Amino acid sequence: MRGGVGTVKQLPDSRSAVVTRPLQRHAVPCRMSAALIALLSVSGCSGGVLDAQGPIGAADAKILLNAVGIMLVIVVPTIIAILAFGWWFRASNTRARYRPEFVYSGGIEVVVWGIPTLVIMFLGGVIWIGSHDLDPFKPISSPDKPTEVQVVSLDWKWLFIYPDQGVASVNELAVPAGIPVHFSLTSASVMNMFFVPQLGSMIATMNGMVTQLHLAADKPGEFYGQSAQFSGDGFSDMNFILRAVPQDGFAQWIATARQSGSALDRTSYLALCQQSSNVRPFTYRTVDASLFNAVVNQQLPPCPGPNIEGPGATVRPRLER
Amino acid sequence: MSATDTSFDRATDPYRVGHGREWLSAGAGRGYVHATGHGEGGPASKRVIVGYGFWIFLLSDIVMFSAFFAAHAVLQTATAGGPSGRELFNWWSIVLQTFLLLVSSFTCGLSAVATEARSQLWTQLALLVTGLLGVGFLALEGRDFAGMVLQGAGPDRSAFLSSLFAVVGLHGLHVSAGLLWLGTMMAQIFVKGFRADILRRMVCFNLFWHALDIIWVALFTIVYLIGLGR
Amino acid sequence: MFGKLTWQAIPWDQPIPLVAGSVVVLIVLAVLAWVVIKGYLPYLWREWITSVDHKRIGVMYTLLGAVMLLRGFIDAIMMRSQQAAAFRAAGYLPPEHYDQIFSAHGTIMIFFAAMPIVIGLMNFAVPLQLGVRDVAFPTLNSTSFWLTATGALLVNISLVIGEFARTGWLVYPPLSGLPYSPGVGVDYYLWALLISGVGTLMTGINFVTTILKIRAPGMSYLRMTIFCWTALAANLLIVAAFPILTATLAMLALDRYLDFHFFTNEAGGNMMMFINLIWAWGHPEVYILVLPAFGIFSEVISTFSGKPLFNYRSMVAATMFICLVSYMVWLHHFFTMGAGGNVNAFFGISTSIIAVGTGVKIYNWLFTMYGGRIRFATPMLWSMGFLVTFVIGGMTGVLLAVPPADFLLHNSLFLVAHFHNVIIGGVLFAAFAGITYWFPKAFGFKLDEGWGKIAFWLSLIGFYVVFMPLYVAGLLGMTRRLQHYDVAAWRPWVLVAGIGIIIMICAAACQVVQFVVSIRRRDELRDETGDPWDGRSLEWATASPPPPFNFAVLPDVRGEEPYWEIKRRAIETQQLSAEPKYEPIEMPRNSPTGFITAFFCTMTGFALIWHIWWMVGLGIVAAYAVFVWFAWRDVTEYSIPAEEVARFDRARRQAREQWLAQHAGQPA
Amino acid sequence: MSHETNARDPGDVGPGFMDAAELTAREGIARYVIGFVLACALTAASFYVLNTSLIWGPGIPVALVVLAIAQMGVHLVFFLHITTAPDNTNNVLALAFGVLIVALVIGGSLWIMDHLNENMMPMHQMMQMQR
Ligand code: HEA
Ligand code: HEA
Ligand code: CUA
Ligand SMILES: [Cu+2]
Repeated sequence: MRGGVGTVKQLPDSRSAVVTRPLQRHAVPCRMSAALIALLSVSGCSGGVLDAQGPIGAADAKILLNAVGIMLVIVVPTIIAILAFGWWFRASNTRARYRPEFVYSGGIEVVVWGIPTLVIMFLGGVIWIGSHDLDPFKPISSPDKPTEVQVVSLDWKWLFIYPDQGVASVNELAVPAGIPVHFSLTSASVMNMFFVPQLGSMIATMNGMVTQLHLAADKPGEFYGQSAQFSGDGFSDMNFILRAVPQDGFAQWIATARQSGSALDRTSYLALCQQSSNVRPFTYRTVDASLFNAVVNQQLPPCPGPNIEGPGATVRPRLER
Repeated sequence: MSATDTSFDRATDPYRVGHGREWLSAGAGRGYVHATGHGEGGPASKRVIVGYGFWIFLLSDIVMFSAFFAAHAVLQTATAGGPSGRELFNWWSIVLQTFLLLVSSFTCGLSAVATEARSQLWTQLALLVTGLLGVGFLALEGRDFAGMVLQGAGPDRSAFLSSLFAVVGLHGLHVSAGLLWLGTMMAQIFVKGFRADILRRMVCFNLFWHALDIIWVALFTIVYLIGLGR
Repeated sequence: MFGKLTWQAIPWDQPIPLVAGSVVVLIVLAVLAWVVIKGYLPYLWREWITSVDHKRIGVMYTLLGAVMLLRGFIDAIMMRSQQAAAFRAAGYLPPEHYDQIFSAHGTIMIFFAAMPIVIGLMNFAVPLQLGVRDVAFPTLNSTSFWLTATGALLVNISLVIGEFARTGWLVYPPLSGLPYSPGVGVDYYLWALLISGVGTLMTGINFVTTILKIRAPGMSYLRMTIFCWTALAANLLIVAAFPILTATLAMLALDRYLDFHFFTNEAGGNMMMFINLIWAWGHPEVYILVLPAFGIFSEVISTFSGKPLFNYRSMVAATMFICLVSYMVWLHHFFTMGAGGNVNAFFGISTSIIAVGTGVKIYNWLFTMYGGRIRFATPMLWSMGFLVTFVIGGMTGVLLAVPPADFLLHNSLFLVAHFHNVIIGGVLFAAFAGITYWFPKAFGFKLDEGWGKIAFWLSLIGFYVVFMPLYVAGLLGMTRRLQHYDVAAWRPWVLVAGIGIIIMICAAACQVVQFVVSIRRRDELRDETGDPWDGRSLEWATASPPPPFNFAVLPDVRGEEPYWEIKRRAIETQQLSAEPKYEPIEMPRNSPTGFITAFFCTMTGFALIWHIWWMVGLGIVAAYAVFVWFAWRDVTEYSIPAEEVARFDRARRQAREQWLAQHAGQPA
Repeated sequence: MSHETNARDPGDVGPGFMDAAELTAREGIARYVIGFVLACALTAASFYVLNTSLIWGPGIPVALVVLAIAQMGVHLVFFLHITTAPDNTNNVLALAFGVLIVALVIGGSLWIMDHLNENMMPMHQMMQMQR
């Protein structure tokens, strides 16, 4: 499966191979599914989940496209048949034979139970293998030692801690390209979902618990990341930039971070904890090594909610960036 | 639509299914001669309808309990540093509560026998005993709860205790509702006698009370006994 | 005295809800005043509010659903226009308001629009199709309705007094817990759903009992219409699922009110348990909605194709198959929470298996049309639109059931597009099909076909224009519930969806016009025969609108399509069956129990939301008093004399004689 | 439609109808007594099992669950008059449906929550990270 790394480049081709073939075979106009396919291809190259930039995302996307492909093989003819039967057997068509006694056919019964079953058997296999192979908790096998990142979702911003480097950042995440990243994730308040669409699989963050996620970026680039689980009024601004940088660039980024910003200890964490949105990215020079575990084990209490009773806890959105 | 041409259905029935019952000649709604309890013989009698409807209600109630049981099972170990079941449960109190409820289920059954025999005196007596046993049960349960809260082991102490108070409390709430109902039934039997609609309600009440005991069996096993063993 | 309720609770500073709310309040007051002035109040009270007639209750349910549909639609318009405006901008709805809108939209649409319409249609049609006089528990039925109305009322009160939940339609903790949602919004949600949930549960019990125990003589299981089968399946699901909803919400309420710790961050609470339980209800819920929809389409497609339903037995099997399997798939809503390979795989596979049962249904409808003589009346158009649309939505559903794909698409607009695809294409289209199909039965005149067809085409096109772009936006990574965004790639798609909503507004307007026009032209559209569509099942065997007792004599069922056979035989023999011997009929009396119970429940619910404890106590005591008072009644039924029955039935038979004369010598 | 009668329908009984078996009062009482005795015995057994050392420790909860199921069965048969007779099919089917749902909800939830909790255990995680 991890051979997925190598196949990233071919993705656009393999997609069209899978998806467009049924379309060509049935040149009959079929508005809806043609539209769907067109939409699929448009989104392949513009920063979405089909424009995968890492092995996990590529494998996810490939499974997605395979599944759509196999289903279209049976769904497109079905749609065509619906429209065709409806048209041909309209009451005004005198050439159509009226067969009110045609109400049972064992053969058709077998076929209509059988074909969907076969499709689902194939899909079921893919689901079984895919769920295990692409389980977010499963490490990416790679000769390189993965970069460790601890993620804390706060109201409403992301805190990223680099335990091995001893720095931290908010709403900005730099990782070396080509090397797997191991995320350990938790939440300081409500549930969130860590998601970088172009790198693949998302995973929940929850207070008092640790989830894990393994991702990698194939090559340098900037990727949009966000929370995919609604978390309150400031949710819309709970996004960040994931910067995949060359290895030396990463070292440099760390070095810069070490020189600027303040220190992240328990006091400054409690300040960060307060609800705020529209937080511009910044870094912390040093970080309390036990901070993440303290959050997870709830030695640091969950971050507070709004302090005003009743309606009116207002959050102003970020307007421009 | 004469009843004699039974060959008719086979000829007109395009699917050739749903046959094989010869009660067809039954008349409009009342002729369940060979009805099988599935209702094909026309509408069932009101008695059956009411009993069955209440049965479905009880099943839904049990499903509701199952959600609380599931929550309790998941949160059983989430004591958050607070006391666990072993430290809190009073073995004798549970034995006594179980016994009270079981006897009340029995006397409730006796009331059904008495009702069947149309004996006002014995019915009322059996119901009264049932009610008193129920009150005793609630009193014991209330005492246990109060004791725990005073010890600082109330439902706000830990998730485990929340789930404990919730399941047990929910059962207690059911018993309380049952007692209100029981009182109402006693009054109704007294005033109105063994009328058909009152009898139907008695069947439902019996079902309810026995179901409470069934739930209690699950409760003392899962919550108390297994909790004590933990 | 009034708990947390103060003048501040009314959002004086937020013009939009205030104005919208005031307009609604004014409209309601105006309607009330009109009713009172015209002297309709006693009529309404006697004939509708206290009615225990399943047909009346069905109509009231549907009406409630339609009104709430309009409310939900307005929310939808606001959301789509906000998103169209809010690219690198604030839009016109601040987050704290926008968040209430989507939460209210989801809640209202599912609980107070779709459910009431579906239940309303079941109420109206099931007893008629079973060939009986009423449901098992008529007074309970009325209570169910009024409790549902209570829930709807509470949600709508939140518009002007206080606020609604800002958490999404399934109030996930800890966000919905007291620390993060200190306002009354979540409390409105909780009590509205707890109260209406009890009503729905009672409906479920009522209908399971009705379908299993009260059927016309000879109506064996395998002779019931598919609509009755799907109603049975849906109500079994209600009985099995709604208690879980009640339990889960009760736990959350305990957390919020009594400092319990089921789902809190502190003291060992486990919020994952909420998500688990709520979906154990939530997934069956979507099939509760869609199964009766399937039933409606089965009736419509068979009627308008002029054929019995193809592979009826297979259809029954598929229905029960979906009913069972839908209880084993709920984890697919939280694949991304991290349960691991085995669990995800199991639930992924069990989910996709549902596609088999659904596929069978699709093909059976397809082959019902095959060899048919299809009349494209409005209900049939909705059904065709459904077939095409639902297949696409189902496919994207199966896609989401593949965990690795869901890891990319969960909570994206792709998901939003999926479920609107199946809900609008499935449930909403069914609602419109069912309403147009049974309207003449309920009111004695058809709906205007012209406006109906325009409404259909606009809805269909509008749907595709709104939601196909959202699929793309989802694939581009756009997540749901965004009040504003700043990713340029999403923008064109959001704008197209914004255009689509304009088409939908036109569609909705046409729906309304359809009703107005039809009511004004009702004399032209009148149907005397009781069988305007050349129907096949028993509801068409009685007059339109049916008398309170539905059938003068319970029909004697001899096959799967009882009415079709009666008709055929009548045409063959050129005469109606012999006049039966009429007997007096006992019917349940009307009762205000439901309305009064609901009144006190509204009071209690409102008091609980605002912590007005004395009112809570008062409400509960009063409710108990009503209960005892109801139990004490001695006379619960009234008798309709045989002459009355005969008079009615002879009139109907006369209309049928005329019809027969027109069809003289014509093959069936 | 069906009158306020107390007549028996041949072939159809609701749950809890004790007249279905056509018992005399004496037989009826006997039946409740048998049920009561059985239930008492099973309850006693449960409480005994909890404190006995005869049974292998981890097996005790299993024994308790089995005893509870047995006792519920006793209640159903002797107190609720549920039988397998054909006239009872609908009642039993409904019961079976309910039991299935309860099993799915409790079993499913436990299975899911177990895996989730296992995957997210902080301690486990900490140990991994200290390596
Ligand atoms: C039954 C369910 C249902 C229905 C019918 C709809 C219908 C619609 N929904 Fe909704 N929707 C939900 C259930 C539903 N929705 C849910 C559960 C959510 C999630 C909420 C959350 O995030 O928590 C959601 C969320 C949701 C979002 C938020 C997406 C996001 O998170 O970013 C949006 C945004 O546009 C949206 C749009 C629409 C639109 C445009 C329609 C339109 O199609 C509406 C069309 C309706 C009509 C055209 C009816 C008009 C006709 C009449 C009123 C006539 C009256 C009728 C008679 C007289 C008979 N929906
Ligand atoms: C009426 C409502 C309805 C219906 C019928 C469905 C039907 C289906 N749904 Fe949907 N679903 C919702 C309402 C509905 N859903 C809602 C409201 C949500 C989101 C709630 C929220 O988060 O707010 C949701 C979310 C949802 C998710 C969660 C996604 C996520 O949160 O990440 C999933 C995942 O598996 C899913 C799957 C399915 C499947 C497999 C079906 C299947 O039943 C579809 C079966 C139909 C077909 C497949 C088409 C016809 C079949 C054929 C033509 C045969 C051949 C086809 C094949 C062999 C593929 N749905
Ligand atoms: Cu939610 Cu771990
Ligand atoms: Cu689902």
